[in-house]
This record gives sequence, C-alpha cells and structure tokens, in this order.
Amino acid sequence: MGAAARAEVSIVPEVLPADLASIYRKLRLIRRTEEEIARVYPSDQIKSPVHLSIGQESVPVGVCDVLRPDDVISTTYRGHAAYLAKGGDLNAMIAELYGKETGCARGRGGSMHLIDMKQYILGGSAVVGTTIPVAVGYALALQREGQGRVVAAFFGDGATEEGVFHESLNFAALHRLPVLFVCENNFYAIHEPLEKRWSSRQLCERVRTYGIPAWQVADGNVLEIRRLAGEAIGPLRTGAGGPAFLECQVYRWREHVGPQEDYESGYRERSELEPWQERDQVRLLGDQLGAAERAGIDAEIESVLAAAFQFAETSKFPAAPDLFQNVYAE
Amino acid sequence: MGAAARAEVSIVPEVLPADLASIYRKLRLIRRTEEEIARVYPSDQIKSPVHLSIGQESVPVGVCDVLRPDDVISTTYRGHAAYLAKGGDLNAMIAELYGKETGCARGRGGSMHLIDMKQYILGGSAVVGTTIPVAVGYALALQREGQGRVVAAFFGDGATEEGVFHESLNFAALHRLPVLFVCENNFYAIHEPLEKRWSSRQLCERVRTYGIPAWQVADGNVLEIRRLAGEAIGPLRTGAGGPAFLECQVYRWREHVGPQEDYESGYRERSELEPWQERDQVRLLGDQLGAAERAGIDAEIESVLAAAFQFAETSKFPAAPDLFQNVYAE
Amino acid sequence: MSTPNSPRLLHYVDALREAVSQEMERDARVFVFGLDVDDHRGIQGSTLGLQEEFGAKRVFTTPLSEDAMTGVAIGAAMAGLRPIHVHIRMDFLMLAMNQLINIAAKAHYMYGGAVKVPLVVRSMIGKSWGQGAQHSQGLYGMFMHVPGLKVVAPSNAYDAKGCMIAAIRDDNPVIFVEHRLLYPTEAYVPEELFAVPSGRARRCAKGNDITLVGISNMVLECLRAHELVAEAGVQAEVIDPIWLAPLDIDTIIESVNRTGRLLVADNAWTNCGASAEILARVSESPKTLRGVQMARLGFAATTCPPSPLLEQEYYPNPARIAAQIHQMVRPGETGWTPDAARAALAYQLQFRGPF
Amino acid sequence: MSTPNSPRLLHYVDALREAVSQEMERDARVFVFGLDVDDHRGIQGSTLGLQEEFGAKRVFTTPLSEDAMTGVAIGAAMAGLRPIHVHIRMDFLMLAMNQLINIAAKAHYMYGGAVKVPLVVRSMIGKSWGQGAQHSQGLYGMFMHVPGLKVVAPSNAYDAKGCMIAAIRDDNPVIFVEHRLLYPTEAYVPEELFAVPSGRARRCAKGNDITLVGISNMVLECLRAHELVAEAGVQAEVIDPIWLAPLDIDTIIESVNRTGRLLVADNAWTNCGASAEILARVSESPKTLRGVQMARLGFAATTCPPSPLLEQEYYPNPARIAAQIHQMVRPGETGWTPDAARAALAYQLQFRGPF
Ligand SMILES: Cc1ncc(C[n+]2csc(CCOP(=O)(O)OP(=O)(O)O)c2C)c(N)n1
Ligand SMILES: Cc1ncc(C[n+]2csc(CCOP(=O)(O)OP(=O)(O)O)c2C)c(N)n1
Ligand SMILES: [Mg+2]
Ligand SMILES: [Mg+2]
Repeated sequence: MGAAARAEVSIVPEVLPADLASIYRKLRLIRRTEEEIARVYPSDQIKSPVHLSIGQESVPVGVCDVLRPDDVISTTYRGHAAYLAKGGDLNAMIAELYGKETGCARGRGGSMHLIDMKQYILGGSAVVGTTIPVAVGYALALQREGQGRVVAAFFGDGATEEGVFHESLNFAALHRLPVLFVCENNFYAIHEPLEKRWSSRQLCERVRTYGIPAWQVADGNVLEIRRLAGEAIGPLRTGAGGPAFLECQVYRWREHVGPQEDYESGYRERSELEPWQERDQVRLLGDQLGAAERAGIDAEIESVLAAAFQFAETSKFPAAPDLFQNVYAE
Repeated sequence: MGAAARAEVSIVPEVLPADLASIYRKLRLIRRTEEEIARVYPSDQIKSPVHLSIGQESVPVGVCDVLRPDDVISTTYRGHAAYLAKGGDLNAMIAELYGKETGCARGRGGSMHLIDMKQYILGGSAVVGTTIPVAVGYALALQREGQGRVVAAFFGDGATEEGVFHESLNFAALHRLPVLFVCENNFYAIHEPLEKRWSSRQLCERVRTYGIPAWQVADGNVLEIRRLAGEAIGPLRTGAGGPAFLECQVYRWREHVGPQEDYESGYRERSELEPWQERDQVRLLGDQLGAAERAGIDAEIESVLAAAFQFAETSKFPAAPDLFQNVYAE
Repeated sequence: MSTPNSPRLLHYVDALREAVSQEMERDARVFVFGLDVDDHRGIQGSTLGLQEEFGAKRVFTTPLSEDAMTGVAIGAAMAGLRPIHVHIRMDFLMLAMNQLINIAAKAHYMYGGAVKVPLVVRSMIGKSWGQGAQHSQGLYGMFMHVPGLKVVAPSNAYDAKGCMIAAIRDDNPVIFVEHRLLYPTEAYVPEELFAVPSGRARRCAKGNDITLVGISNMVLECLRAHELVAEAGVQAEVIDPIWLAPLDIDTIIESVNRTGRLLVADNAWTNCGASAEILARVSESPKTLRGVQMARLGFAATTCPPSPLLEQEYYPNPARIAAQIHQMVRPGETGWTPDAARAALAYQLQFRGPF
Repeated sequence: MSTPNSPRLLHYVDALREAVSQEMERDARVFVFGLDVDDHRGIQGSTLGLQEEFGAKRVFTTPLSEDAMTGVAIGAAMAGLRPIHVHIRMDFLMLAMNQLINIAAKAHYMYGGAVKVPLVVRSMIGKSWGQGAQHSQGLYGMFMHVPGLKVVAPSNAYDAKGCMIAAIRDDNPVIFVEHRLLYPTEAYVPEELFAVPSGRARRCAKGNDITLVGISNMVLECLRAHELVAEAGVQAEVIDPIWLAPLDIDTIIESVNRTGRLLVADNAWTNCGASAEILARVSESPKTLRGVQMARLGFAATTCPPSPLLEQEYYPNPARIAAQIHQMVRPGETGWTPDAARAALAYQLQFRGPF
C-alpha cells in the first residue's frame, strides 16, 4: 500500500523533499490538533461548537503551500484547517476555542470565527457563504495595491447554492480580481447530500461561463491540489489574470458539528468513508518521508500541541466588565 | 421591405393567419397603449413612474401566445407589455397608473405593480429580481396541482446578476418545476451596459449547467420567440419536464423610466436603435396582414384605448379613510 | 388567561411538531420546507417524523438559498398553499429580508387585496455554548417594524401549539419566533386542535408592585425573578405578550396603571426593539396614568460573545431582573441583589405553561 | 449648535458630492461604488463628476448584486480602504442585510478588535409621485437596533456635508440616510472640510411649550409646524438628533424637562422605530421629570400607497403635526387645525440649515 501510494503522489515533479516534509507537517498538525480537540471536547473546556476538518486537510494545505506569507485567505466556520495551513497561531486558536482572552479573537469569536490578521487570515463566519464576497473585496484592495498578492477563498459545496456565490464570481471576473475560489466539496451540507441540493454537478462548467478557469480534483490529492493552485495563482499575481476556481472533492470523516463520527445516524454509510481513508493524505504523505524524519515531525507536533492546550487552559477568561470593549472601533 | 420582412417572418410554418392577426393585435395594443401613456404623461394625470416596453413587445407577446388562459406569468416594474400580452384588463391597468380605485391594484400598486389574478398575472415588483423566486413558488404549487399549468417568469438582463436568480434556477431544476424563465435582455440596466455588469455573455451556457434547456433569440422576432416558447413549454406540461429558459434580446426604445427618448444623454447612440427599428415587430407583423384587416384592428385598438383612458380619468381616487384597508388579510 | 383542558404534559418541541402535524392532517395545503427539516435531527426534533407521515412532497429540505426559498414560499402561498418555512437560526433571516419586507409584508396591500400570503416563517434564537455573534440574535424587532407582518414568540408549550395553529390558519405572513432553550420545557397542552390567536397578552403571575413584561424565553426568566423578589416581599406581576405584532398593549397598560411600574425584559437588543415599542406605547397612551416608572433589560448593546463570563454578562438573568425590580420598587434600599445561591436555584424551578 | 463660517449657500445634493470629493482628494483610500454612480444622472447628482475627477478605479458602478457588493465593501474596508457604497433607494438595503447585520456590524467585536470596517452605506428614502410600496421606506430603525452600526440622517446641506465627512472618517460602518426631498434644499455650508460628529443633537428652533423631535426630512416638516402653531401662540422647540445611533438623548431630555411634552415626527413607521426608541429612552431615564406627555407621528401603519389621497394621508405633514402639537399643549381647545391656506403655504417657507 505504501508503495502504491508513493507512486501515486510522487508523479508531481516539482515537489522537493523539503516541500514534502513541510506539507506533511501541516497535514499532520491539523489532523492531530483536531483529534486533540475531539478528545478534549467531552470535558466541556471547549465552549464552542466545533466543525472538524478531519479528512479535508489536504485542500487548505495544498492551496496554502503555494501562497506567499502576505497572501490572504478567507475561511468558514469549518476553519481550523485553513487557519493552521496558512500559519495561524496555534496557541491563539486553541485559546479561542476555550473562550480565553489570549484567543485569536480574544474569546469574542469562538471556533467559527478564527482570525489571524498577522498571517492574513480573514475571520471565519458562521453564516454560510458570507465570507466569499468579503474575500473578493479584499482582492479588490490587493488589485489596487498592485503588489501581486492574492486571496484564496475557502468555502463548502453548500455555499455555492447561495446567490452571493454567483454575484461574487461575476464581480470578481468582471474586474479580474486576484482571487482563487476554493470549493471544499464534501458532498454534504450538514446531513443533506448534494442530490437534494444541486440540480446538476456541473459546478466547474458553470464557473467557466463567467470566464473563470476552473479545475476539479476528485480525490483530495494534496499534491495535485497544490499543483493546480500554483497553476491557477500564477496569472493572478500579474495583475492581469482574473480569478480562478478550484473544486476539491473531499470527505468529512466526523459529524458535521461536534467531535464524533456519525455513520450510525442514517444519512450516510461508513462505506462512503472507506475509499477516502484509503487515500488519507496525512498517512500517504507521511509514508513518503523517512521514518526518522517523520517521527521527528510527529514528536514536535505533539509538543507544540501539548503546549497549546496548556496555554489555553492556563489563560484567563475575558472578564465581565470587558464586555463592552470593541463594540465600536475608535 | 414589406416583402423581405414577410419572407423573414413567414418561415415558421405553424402560424396560421388567425394567429398572425391576434399576435399583431397584441403587439399593436401594447405599442399604442404605451405611446398613449407617453403622450398623456406630461399632463401629470399618471402619478406613477412608468417603465415603457416600447420595442420589447415581442417577448411577452410571443411567449404568452402559447400559454393557456390558466397559465401564470410573473412580471417586473417594466410590466405593461406582459400584463397586456397575457390578457390583463386594460381599463384596470390605465386606472392603476392614474392611481384610481378601479385600478388593477385599486391604486395601491401603481405602474410597477400591475396584477390581474383573474388572468393569472402575478403582481410586478419594483425590486429587481424579486419576482423570479415567487414565480418558482407558484410553479411548485402548479406541479403539486398536476393540471399541466405552467408559469412564465419575465425579467430583465439586470435581474440575472442578482443571486436570487441562480438560487431560483437551481431549485426549479432540482424539483423539475414547470416554469419558463424568460430574460428580456435589452443590454442595459438603467444606463449601465452589459459590459459593465456581466463578466461574460454566456448566459444560456450558464443556465444549461443547471440542467435547464436554454435558447437565445437575438433579433426579437416574435414568431421565433413564440416557436421556441412553444417548444420549451411542451414538456413542462407533462409534469416531468423541468424548467426551461429563453433569452430574448430586444431593445428599449425609450428612456429607462419616463415617456421620452434619451439618445442625447450620452450613454448610448441612436445608431444602436436603428437596426431594431428596422425589424420592428409591430410593423412587420402588420405588414403581413391585409390592409383592411389591419385597419380594422388598429381602429378597434384606438377605441378600446380611448375608452380605457376615459375610464381611468373618470374613476375615483381611493379616499383617505381607506388607507388602512388590506394591511392584513382577514 | 386560558386554562388547560388536558392534564397532558408536553415539551415545547413536541407541541410545535404536534401542531404542524395536526394542521397538515386537517389541511392538505399546508407544507413544511427548509434546510434540514427532513434529516434525523429534524430541527432539534420539531419536524421529526413529519416526512414519514406526509411524504417528501409536503416535507422537504432545500438548497442553501434563503432568499429564493422565501420567494418560493411566497409564490406557493399566493397560489393557495400554506407553507411553513423553517430556519434553524433567526440570524439567517437576514438573507430573506428582501422577500419578507419588500414582498411578503406588502403583497396583500400593494396588490389591492388581490393576493394573500398565508406563510409561516419559523426560526429559532440560539443561546449558550458559544453560539456567539451569528447564532444568537433575536431580530424580531425588525419584523415588528413593518406593517403587514405578524410576529409571535410563544414562551411555553401550550402557546407553541396554539400559536402555531393560529399562525398556520392566518392569511398573513407570520414570523414565528422560537427560543432554543424553550424546546425542552413542558406545559399542559391539549391534544385537540386549538388556536392562541393574535392580540391577547397573558398575565402569568399576579402582583401589584411592578409590571414585568417578558418576551419569549424571558418570560421564564421573569417568573424566576418573580420568585426571587417575592422573598423580599415584592409582588411582581408578569405579563407575556405572546404576540408581538399585533401587540396587546391594553393588558400591559391595565397592569401598569395598577402597579405604577413597568420593566420589560427582552430577548433582544433594546434599541428600537420590542421593549422600546412597549415603553413607547405605554408612555404615549392616554389611558396610562401619569408618572409610571419604566425600565428595560435586554441583550447588552454589544455583539454576543461566546466566552462564558462575557456571555453571562450579556444576557438578562433572573438575578439581574430581580435586582432591577427591587431597585424600582424599593429605591431607598440600594444595592439589593438576590441571594446568589437562590438565584442559581431559580433555574431549577419548573414553570409549566400556559401561565 | 454650529454656526456657519461661510455665507455660501449650497444644495444638499451638492454638499454630499463636495464632501465626498474633498475626502477623496484628502484620502486616497476612499472610493465610491454602487449601481449607477457613474452614469449621467449620478445618483440624482450626488456623484456627478466624481468619476471624471478620480477615475474609474475609485468611482465605479456594479452589477445588480447588493448582497455581494456589500461583502465586497466590507472586505475592501478590512483591507484598509474606505468604501462608500451607494444605493439609490433604502428599500434595496434589504438585500444587503446579511452582510450589514451579520458581518459589518459585528466584525470588529467578533474578531476581537483585529479588523475594522470603515464603511459608509449611502441610501435614499423616496417620496411622492407614486414611489409606492418599495421605493419609499425609511428602514433605519432596523439598523439602529444592531450594536456596531452607526446611523445618521442629516436634514440639511450643512449636516449632509459634515456628517458625510464624519462618516467617511469613522472607523465603523455608518448607515447614511438621505431623503430624496432634501436634495434641492439649501443651507449655508463652509467650503472647507468639517465634521459633524456623532453624539450631538441640535436644537433648530426654541420653544417652551413642547419638544418636537424631527428625523431627516421631518425636521423640515416640524419647522413648518412650528410656524403654524406659532400663529396660535404655541412655542414649539424643534430638535434634530442628526445621528440616530449613537443617539444624543440628553439634549432631548433637557428640552422635555423644560416643556413637559414630547412629540416625535419620524420618516418611518413608528413601531420599533426611532420614535419608539426616543420615547422609551425619555421614559426610562432617571433624568426625566415625571409626567411628560408623549406622542409619535410617523408613516401610517400601512404599506405606502401611490394613489395621491392615500399618499397624503400616509405621511405626517405640517398641518397634522401642528394639530397634534396643539392638542397636546391646549387639550381644552379640541379640534384645532391650522388654517388650510396657511398650511399649504408652509411649504413655501425656506429653511436654511444648519438650524
Ligand atoms: C446562510 C446559512 N444557512 C444555513 C446555515 C446552517 N448551516 C450551518 S453549516 C451548514 C452546511 C454548509 O455546508 P457546506 O457549505 O457544504 O460546508 P460544510 O459544512 O460541508 O463544510 C448549514 C446549512 C448557515 N449556517 N448559514
Ligand atoms: C434590487 C434592485 N437594485 C437596484 C434597483 C434600481 N433599478 C431599477 S430598474 C434597474 C435596472 C434593471 O435592469 P434590467 O433587469 O435589465 O431591466 P430593464 O429595466 O432593462 O427592463 C435598476 C438597477 C432596483 N429597482 N432593485
Ligand atoms: Mg459540504
Ligand atoms: Mg435591461
């Protein structure tokens, strides 16, 4: 299995060994962070509804790997993965889940509203689709700035049903804004499958009718996502290339919200999960590394994770009198 | 010219002479009604902003000609033409423009909100795009009813930029609802041309990605519109055919709102108008009729028109104490 | 004040479902749709089983398209059906405002009475567990602002059923406001169909010292506060308006004229909210005796924070309501607060509506 | 009360345009966009010439996509630009509610202060000539309801300029409410840049018999009513809150304590509107003396009809305001109304702000 997988992912030539290690580290960090969140969750220390990305890590990791530090991303309430993939502060993220003053939104956001403006991670939103036009607006500012920076906007398959997605595509294409739209298509919105929501699967075809190049990755392959993201973003940096679109099919391994699996609840079968587990990108990338290197990365991740949860636990809650801070900006 | 035009329009075989006369009558009625509105307008008796369809008559006339009386249409603030094409009461329409109690909305709507539920004409709306999902909802009810009735939803090119248009397409296609979407593409939203609003012209292509068959008529030809509408609607009546889409390119001869022309205002040239005047459907259809028949129709129209304006003028305004009627339905 | 005819206790969530089910049984025009109404969670249970009972043509989920789905509901209603459109959070209604405000509220009037829009829009206010900024809003004040809409916010299972039935039978668009924390509460609810029609507030507790008006979940908080101040010998009258539009102000004024004091506790921001309207109506009414003392409590004028201490501070609670009551009734004895232990215990009090 | 430093008369519409132009000149981050801002009508003249002056990158039209365009404005604002998003009618803001309420109002708070949204949302309230149901609404009460938004409704050219400048410089989203009928009105407006910041109401006319609060265009109607009742020897004080959120209630309370009477005339429905909030604040304030008489006038609680007699009945007007004042001040003399001829003439009075 290891050999077959290695053959499968190593076909992309421009991936250097150092890239592989760093991609693996990000994938693994996200996976382990969310597993820890799931483990801790029953203790009620995390006072926020959590939407885990376990199984979907490869999308933001693949995309963010070709972004510059001063590029921008927008995320959703299922934003842990993108936040970490773009380099968001781990301590501040866990502290935010705990509702602490040291959280990335100082305990005022919660899990669904992660933000790290130092890493150019725009805040997540709990209302589906709302961050898409905001990302486009940020891209408008970047186009005016003219420094070749781009925005990658992450959102789910459900978000494409909201009218604002179409309005955003049209406007971004009309003004040729430097934004890469990334649809994380996990086939479900909560428990509702695509069949009950989409009249057809021709999402990429539809996006192309706006004059936007569109690609689909059907297997969650992180290196393929990375390659296409790189291809898509190249022209955007010139100021002349318009937006681009990537549909990445992936699978959400856990329940929609909360720490557990939900294959017994009736809306989907575990058999759907299995092919995705077979091509688990975290494991497959790890398999490409030497055992020692991998173990080193794994150990380092465990230690930053432990430190992050420790940080969150020991941080203070915002105090009641601070309720009125930041209602208005001064 | 008459001959050429005759050749051009007579290629559609299934149009009988009687059809031609009735189509001409509707086209002419709409044209003359709006010319009268424009003529009367400076007298300030019409107390409502009027959005004239002069030059665009062929779209609703072509479509409505294949509708049954119990089929339904939805319109916009530019709704005079569709209202009349579907058989809306002329007296009640003019009275509505005059703000009279005998108006089709009892003076509570105005020109932008024409309605005639006896003829299954849903009320127009002054907020662009809003009537589209309402039409789809009506189609849902018709599908449940199962009597083969359909809805034709008219809207402008600008409405397709609103997210709700896409949401409506997706839902209608998903449930295979009996609705014919008809885009009256007159290339402008107020004074803004398509180039400033659409990233591409691939509207029909886009609609097809929802699994909706789509046709374009580029010259406003009423018989072609009629033919395609008939083709599109056929399957809808079976209960199995999903929605269909028609993009009809036409040209608005007058200003966006108000009675006049506006070729001096700088946003468009009269030269744009000329080809459309050359293929003026009112005249071309008239040319196909015998002179006597045509004169008879024209005279009859003048008399119903005169009666309608007379009716409107002599009707009463709703009285102040009636302000509170119909806030809530009992 | 209605008296239950039945000794049956029912949860709020089940009362909602029962009302819808019985009305669907009675009237084939009624249908239920909205995101996730057909999944195994069934909108926290409130739509559970309906699809099995009535089939997928009458109970179905939708794409994530709140704007168009609202238009669809309106169109179906104009065609004679009676849709119930369900949203799991009230916050999402912001996507439906154009259709609700510009079409649903106005259609009957603007089209000269030619159409009706018998539509029920259900939505839930979230609270606690870090629901945060966008899953916690009580935005019904916006709907109360607009003529043509009715707004109802039942606070107990009895009203949940009766108001739902009234809403479904109403020929106007009704914004039906639910509160997540009310779902597990119980009340005596008749099995038969009954309506709690608009225009009648209910006195839930008697008292002559102050009139307390609670809205939605705040009715329960007010009843708890009523208990807390009773310890200090203060008798608070508690009124539940039930329907917010149209609003039965007379019942409130009658009480205020007796108590001389009015405190409104709302499940929403106070600014231009239901509490503002109630104070304004009482203030301007010629029926109101002069010199009434008034106050409001509602969400703090901030965005809702998920962090626990902040969140506690954000919401009115029985202790804070009680303290406010005491301050108004006994202005001399400053700084009274209920015993902390008792205030905490207040949450264990069971209140079984109809009150 | 501000005094003009300049003898220059300017129309409201030109004051708006001048403010924007001068701010764009001063601050390269400011840009203007929205449907039709660049056409030959230029939003009734208020954006005319701006594209020529500042180019198509800083002044541009958009597709008909209010929801996304609002998000675009927010995103651009988060990136450090200072957008002015223009809507020709306030009614269309219903399409932008999700972004305005769920993102713009909350971003600064919900993201722990990490971002700011310096955004101005301009929109116009329409009136007359059959604008009807969907082109006439004054929906600012909805925005006043939500913490994080500021709301301003200048009633004259001086404030139009000063408030626009303040709004552009504000680091928060500001809902900037204009009224179509104010566009041709004139006031003395300084040529230089100046700000009319939030939090300060203005007394426009002095009087000791009643406090009249007018909002937006209703300030003019109140001034006309002030003249009409002066005939009957009644001195009405007229206050313009200018900014509705935050609201300067102290100025109103100070006046009310002097007059003992409060009448608010609003450009909107009263239910849960600005007028409700003003009455509620006055009623609940411990600073308010007891026994104040209060009333509200606003749009009739109906949808706006285009038919002329109905439309007249729908809006408050100087005669109706004057009659209400008289009834409150001289309750003994029932049925007083101003002379019809004089009431008609009231419209020819020129009021030149700043008042
Ligand atoms: C506008 C809106 N409608 C409904 C919801 C309720 N809701 C929360 S998450 C979700 C599913 C969204 O699905 P998708 O975009 O595919 O993202 P995923 O959760 O699968 O990552 C829904 C419907 C919401 N938050 N916002
Ligand atoms: C939602 C909304 N945005 C903006 C407007 C202002 N407006 C009125 S008509 C119009 C143009 C619409 O263009 P189109 O749909 O092409 O119809 P046409 O007028 O060309 O028939 C606009 C932008 C509006 N009425 N509603
Ligand atoms: Mg999904
Ligand atoms: Mg057009």
